[in-house]
Amino acid sequence: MKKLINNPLKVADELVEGLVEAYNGECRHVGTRSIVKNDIPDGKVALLVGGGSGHEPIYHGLVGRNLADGAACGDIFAAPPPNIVFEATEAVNRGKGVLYLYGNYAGDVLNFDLGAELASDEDIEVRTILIWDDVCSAPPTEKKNRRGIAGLVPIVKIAGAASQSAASLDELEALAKKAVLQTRSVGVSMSPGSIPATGKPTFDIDEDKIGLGMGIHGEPGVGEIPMATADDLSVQMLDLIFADFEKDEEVAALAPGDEILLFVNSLGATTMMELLIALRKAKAVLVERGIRVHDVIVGPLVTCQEMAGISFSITRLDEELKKYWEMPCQSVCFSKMEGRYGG
Amino acid sequence: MKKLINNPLKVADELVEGLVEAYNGECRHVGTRSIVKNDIPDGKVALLVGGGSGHEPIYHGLVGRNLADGAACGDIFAAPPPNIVFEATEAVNRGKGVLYLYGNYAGDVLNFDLGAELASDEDIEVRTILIWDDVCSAPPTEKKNRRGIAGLVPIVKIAGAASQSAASLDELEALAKKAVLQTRSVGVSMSPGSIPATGKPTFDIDEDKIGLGMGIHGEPGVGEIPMATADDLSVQMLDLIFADFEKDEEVAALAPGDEILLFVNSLGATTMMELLIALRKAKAVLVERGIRVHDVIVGPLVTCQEMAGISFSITRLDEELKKYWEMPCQSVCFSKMEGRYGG
Amino acid sequence: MGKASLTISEVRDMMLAAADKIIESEPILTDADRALGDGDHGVGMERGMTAVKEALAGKDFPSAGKVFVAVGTAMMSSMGGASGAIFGTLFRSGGKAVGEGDAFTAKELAALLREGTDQVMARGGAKPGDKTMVDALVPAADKAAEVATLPLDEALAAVAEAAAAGRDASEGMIATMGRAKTLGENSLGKPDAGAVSVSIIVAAMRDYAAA
Amino acid sequence: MGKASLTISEVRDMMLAAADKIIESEPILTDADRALGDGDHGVGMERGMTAVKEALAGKDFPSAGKVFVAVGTAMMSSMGGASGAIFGTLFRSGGKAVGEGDAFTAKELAALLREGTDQVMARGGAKPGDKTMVDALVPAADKAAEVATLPLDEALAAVAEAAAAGRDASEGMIATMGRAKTLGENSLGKPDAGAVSVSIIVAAMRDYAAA
Ligand SMILES: Nc1ncnc2c1ncn2[C@@H]1O[C@H](COP(=O)(O)OP(=O)(O)O)[C@@H](O)[C@H]1O
Ligand SMILES: Nc1ncnc2c1ncn2[C@@H]1O[C@H](COP(=O)(O)OP(=O)(O)O)[C@@H](O)[C@H]1O
Ligand SMILES: [Mg+2]
Ligand SMILES: [Mg+2]
Ligand SMILES: [Mg+2]
Ligand SMILES: [Mg+2]
Repeated sequence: MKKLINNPLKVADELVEGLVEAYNGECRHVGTRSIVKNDIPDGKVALLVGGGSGHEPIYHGLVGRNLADGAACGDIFAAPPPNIVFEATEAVNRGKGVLYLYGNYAGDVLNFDLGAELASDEDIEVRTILIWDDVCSAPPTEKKNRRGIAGLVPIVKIAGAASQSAASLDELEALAKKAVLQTRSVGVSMSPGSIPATGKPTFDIDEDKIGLGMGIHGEPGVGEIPMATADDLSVQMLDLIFADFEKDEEVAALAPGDEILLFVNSLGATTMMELLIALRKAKAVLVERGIRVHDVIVGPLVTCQEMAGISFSITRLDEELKKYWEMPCQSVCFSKMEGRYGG
Repeated sequence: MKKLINNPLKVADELVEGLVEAYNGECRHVGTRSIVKNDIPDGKVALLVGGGSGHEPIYHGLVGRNLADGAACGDIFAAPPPNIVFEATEAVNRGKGVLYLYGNYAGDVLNFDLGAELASDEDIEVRTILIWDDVCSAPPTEKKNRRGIAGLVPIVKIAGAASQSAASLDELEALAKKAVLQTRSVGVSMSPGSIPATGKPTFDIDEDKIGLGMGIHGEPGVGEIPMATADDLSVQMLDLIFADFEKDEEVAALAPGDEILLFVNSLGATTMMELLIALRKAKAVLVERGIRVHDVIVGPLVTCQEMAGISFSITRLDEELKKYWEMPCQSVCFSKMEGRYGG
Repeated sequence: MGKASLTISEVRDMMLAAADKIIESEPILTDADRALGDGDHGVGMERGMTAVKEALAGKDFPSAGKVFVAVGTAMMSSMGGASGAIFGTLFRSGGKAVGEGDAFTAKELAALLREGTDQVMARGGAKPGDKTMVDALVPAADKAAEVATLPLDEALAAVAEAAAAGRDASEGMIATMGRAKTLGENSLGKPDAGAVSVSIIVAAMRDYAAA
Repeated sequence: MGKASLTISEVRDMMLAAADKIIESEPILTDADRALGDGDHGVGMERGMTAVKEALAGKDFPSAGKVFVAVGTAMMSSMGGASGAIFGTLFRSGGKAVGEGDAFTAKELAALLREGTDQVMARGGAKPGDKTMVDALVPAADKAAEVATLPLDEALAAVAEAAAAGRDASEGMIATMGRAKTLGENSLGKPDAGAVSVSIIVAAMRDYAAA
């Protein structure tokens, strides 16, 4: 693995420094390794994201206009330590409290909770909404054991837009909770990423196998299946999402007429060409089922280095979520104009 | 190479179909393999891009609001045949003529020229501006031998914005020409992409070497150099760009106070992490030289399947180019709000 | 047992045989273009020749020339890339020069190659020595002019030899056109992919006429 | 020649030795976490122990307990990940329980491990049998309570043995916490990475006290 880096042990620090340069004045470096917007208005309910580095452009690439106010950045694949969470919390807080919105991983929960304790010592109110969109990581009755994967992109987009006008932390928390509840993802992987500091692959998989339901670090899901065509696999992935909406007693099944966002994500090395080929089939399946695809996101946004694989995420929209989706937004990796992408 | 595809010989057709689905109503499929916006106003000077597929999200992903009106899509790494160019030309034409804006490759020139002949049979006026930003492909005195690489992204962005209000084909042509004249790129590659139909790597390179100045298919540039750190390589790449502005008698040398766009591109497998680490150094070098980085683009936009490598592109801005840069735009791969990315 | 001249349907069958030969040779062409270009020539020629087969198989044509025009049109509109435009030009212009007769002799062969080659050079700007398919085409066209009065099978044998020699000569050239041009001296020692294609097509034509 | 008790600066040196041992063991820890987790445990521990060395080397501490608190703070604020929070909690809570004395005996060792382990379980929610470092910590803490009146070197020998046995026992467990939990039965047969780290640290403490 020839990587374009300097010191393998400094990649997380250097990439965040680079990210600040990419933001070119919109954001600044705070504390040990956080990135925070410069123009957070007084009295705004703040939105903080974060997690391990190495999954770029998330999580820290989702800071921006009508997006997150800041991100607490961990080292490669490691949750940010509590002090980093606290430094970011302090920097984004404008007196109305801070919503933590991040993927449900043991390390993140432990460290963000410790960070929140430090913040509460300084009288900063913090709430936490965990993202657990990966349907292959636990059954619907055990959502607290589910991982957060690519579904965080539409969720953060919507919460970021809502945070611009949220009257209170309660209001933003409720909205984020709703977006999480309506978002489900399935990922698959064909080959591993590597750990920059060691060059080692993050997992092993046979040449003729695909990990169905795999997490973004290579955590197992449904199991290994024989290598399949893009069409076959797209159908299988959507079936898992449909089945989950169906089984989950907290939400209605996906039904004809429902409006959704569809997000087709690359885990790294999988090309846009492949994403588009998978998207072609996914769209056909959704149309056939009478689901209305309100808008589409496609690209390598939630990655694990040069891991090959894709994920589908579906967020069911109501009028409120749609309103926030349609607001424009801008960050180094994810921007849109007012309205839908599609005409 | 495990690729998520269906029929290896149908990837170009299927990815364009997927792209149309990604545009979700904004664009439609035209003729054999073109994609065209639905809402091109009457009397608009049209902008057509195109080229071989396999480099997604370009070229066809740059169709969109305030961007290109359509794209003629070739098969993998192959210029679109004349009939496809013609079909796209006819579909975007609104009576004010069509500007072809594409990368300078023999195959593209031959086929777009043949397409233009077919268009002129139908009394459609066509002009062509070639993009030749790769400074490592020929000296400044032989620009007609230079390849077009990642610099096409800022150029198409700016031309697309200008095309919204261009009074005539002449006006748009002159503007695009200026954007081309002020844009220079250098690419490097660490490892090849593969041809989807054969699975073969597009070129070979030693494990401890980098191709300096390589084109987006692996065409040689300055030569192979030993694997280097991100910082070293970033300095070398920028030096080549600075030297080229200096040597080129058609443009002024880059001087303190000049305002530029900086685009850091991944050729595919190179991660956003690496792009950001390279960007960190590039920005430092530019600041040290007194160059004002007006805005930054970063991401995998001009790729060659899972090729590993990056490119830097610099576009020097004047007030006119800056005005068009700052307009919002939207496509499946490249969107921005009004103004700069950076605050 | 060779053929001194071909009927229209034999011309069609000869080009179908050439199409099969190229499709079979995809790996060779891929490797040639990998070495010096972007590696897509084999797949492109396969795509073009698959379109040629669709355009020719089971069809009747009013003249030998029209068969070649159909070959060129199929290649030009299906392949893309430099070689799609170049082979399209070769067979479309060459086919028009063959004229509306119903026999294909060494004279028509000479017309096909001369006009086709001239138009390729006009369109693409490549001269002999630039390490393109022109380096196989020009010797083939020259030889065809020389042998224009021989029986077709004998003429094609001589022309195929000239094309093969041109392909071999391209190994010693430095590329100045197309994607290989930036290789400079590194392009030495390998034949041009398009020249390989030309030599395969002409050899298949020879084999058809010889049988 | 073993040590029945340690001075404050010996405690510091013992933890520096443990830090070196972990840094040396990075590949082992990486492999353990690659098998069951996301493969970053080795690098994370290396980062944590590098911070520990910076925090301890050449520094004087007012008490043995404060050395452990400094170890925990360095790990917690440099590592991140599950193990940063867990090891941070272990040494910070455990260090506070060691108290402000200037001798570190088997009694202080028992307090360190008991309180540290309890707080780790409270913070992380893992119970014995969940295949986490708790499976090395609980037997180590239990054994330390049993041997709290022995000389420190002897006590550490027994505790290190218990930690190693706990690590080995984790091989037969099915992961229910952390990233390995989705492996289910596939997690059988391999030790938990955090348990490996715990056993390496305790073994290094034993070796220091034995010397
Ligand atoms: N200007 C030209 N004139 C004649 N032949 C050319 C020219 N440019 C390229 N070629 C031929 O095309 C071949 C490459 O074809 P192909 O790989 O299909 O197209 P591309 O270069 O677009 O990838 C070269 O080997 C060469 O023989
Ligand atoms: N809830 C928990 N309680 C105790 N230890 C835990 C818990 N979750 C994880 N661990 C320990 O952390 C180790 C993994 O650490 P590390 O790889 O550094 O963090 P991460 O899981 O965030 O990548 C596991 O092997 C396990 O021993
Ligand atoms: Mg981790
Ligand atoms: Mg090509
Ligand atoms: Mg080629
Ligand atoms: Mg881990």
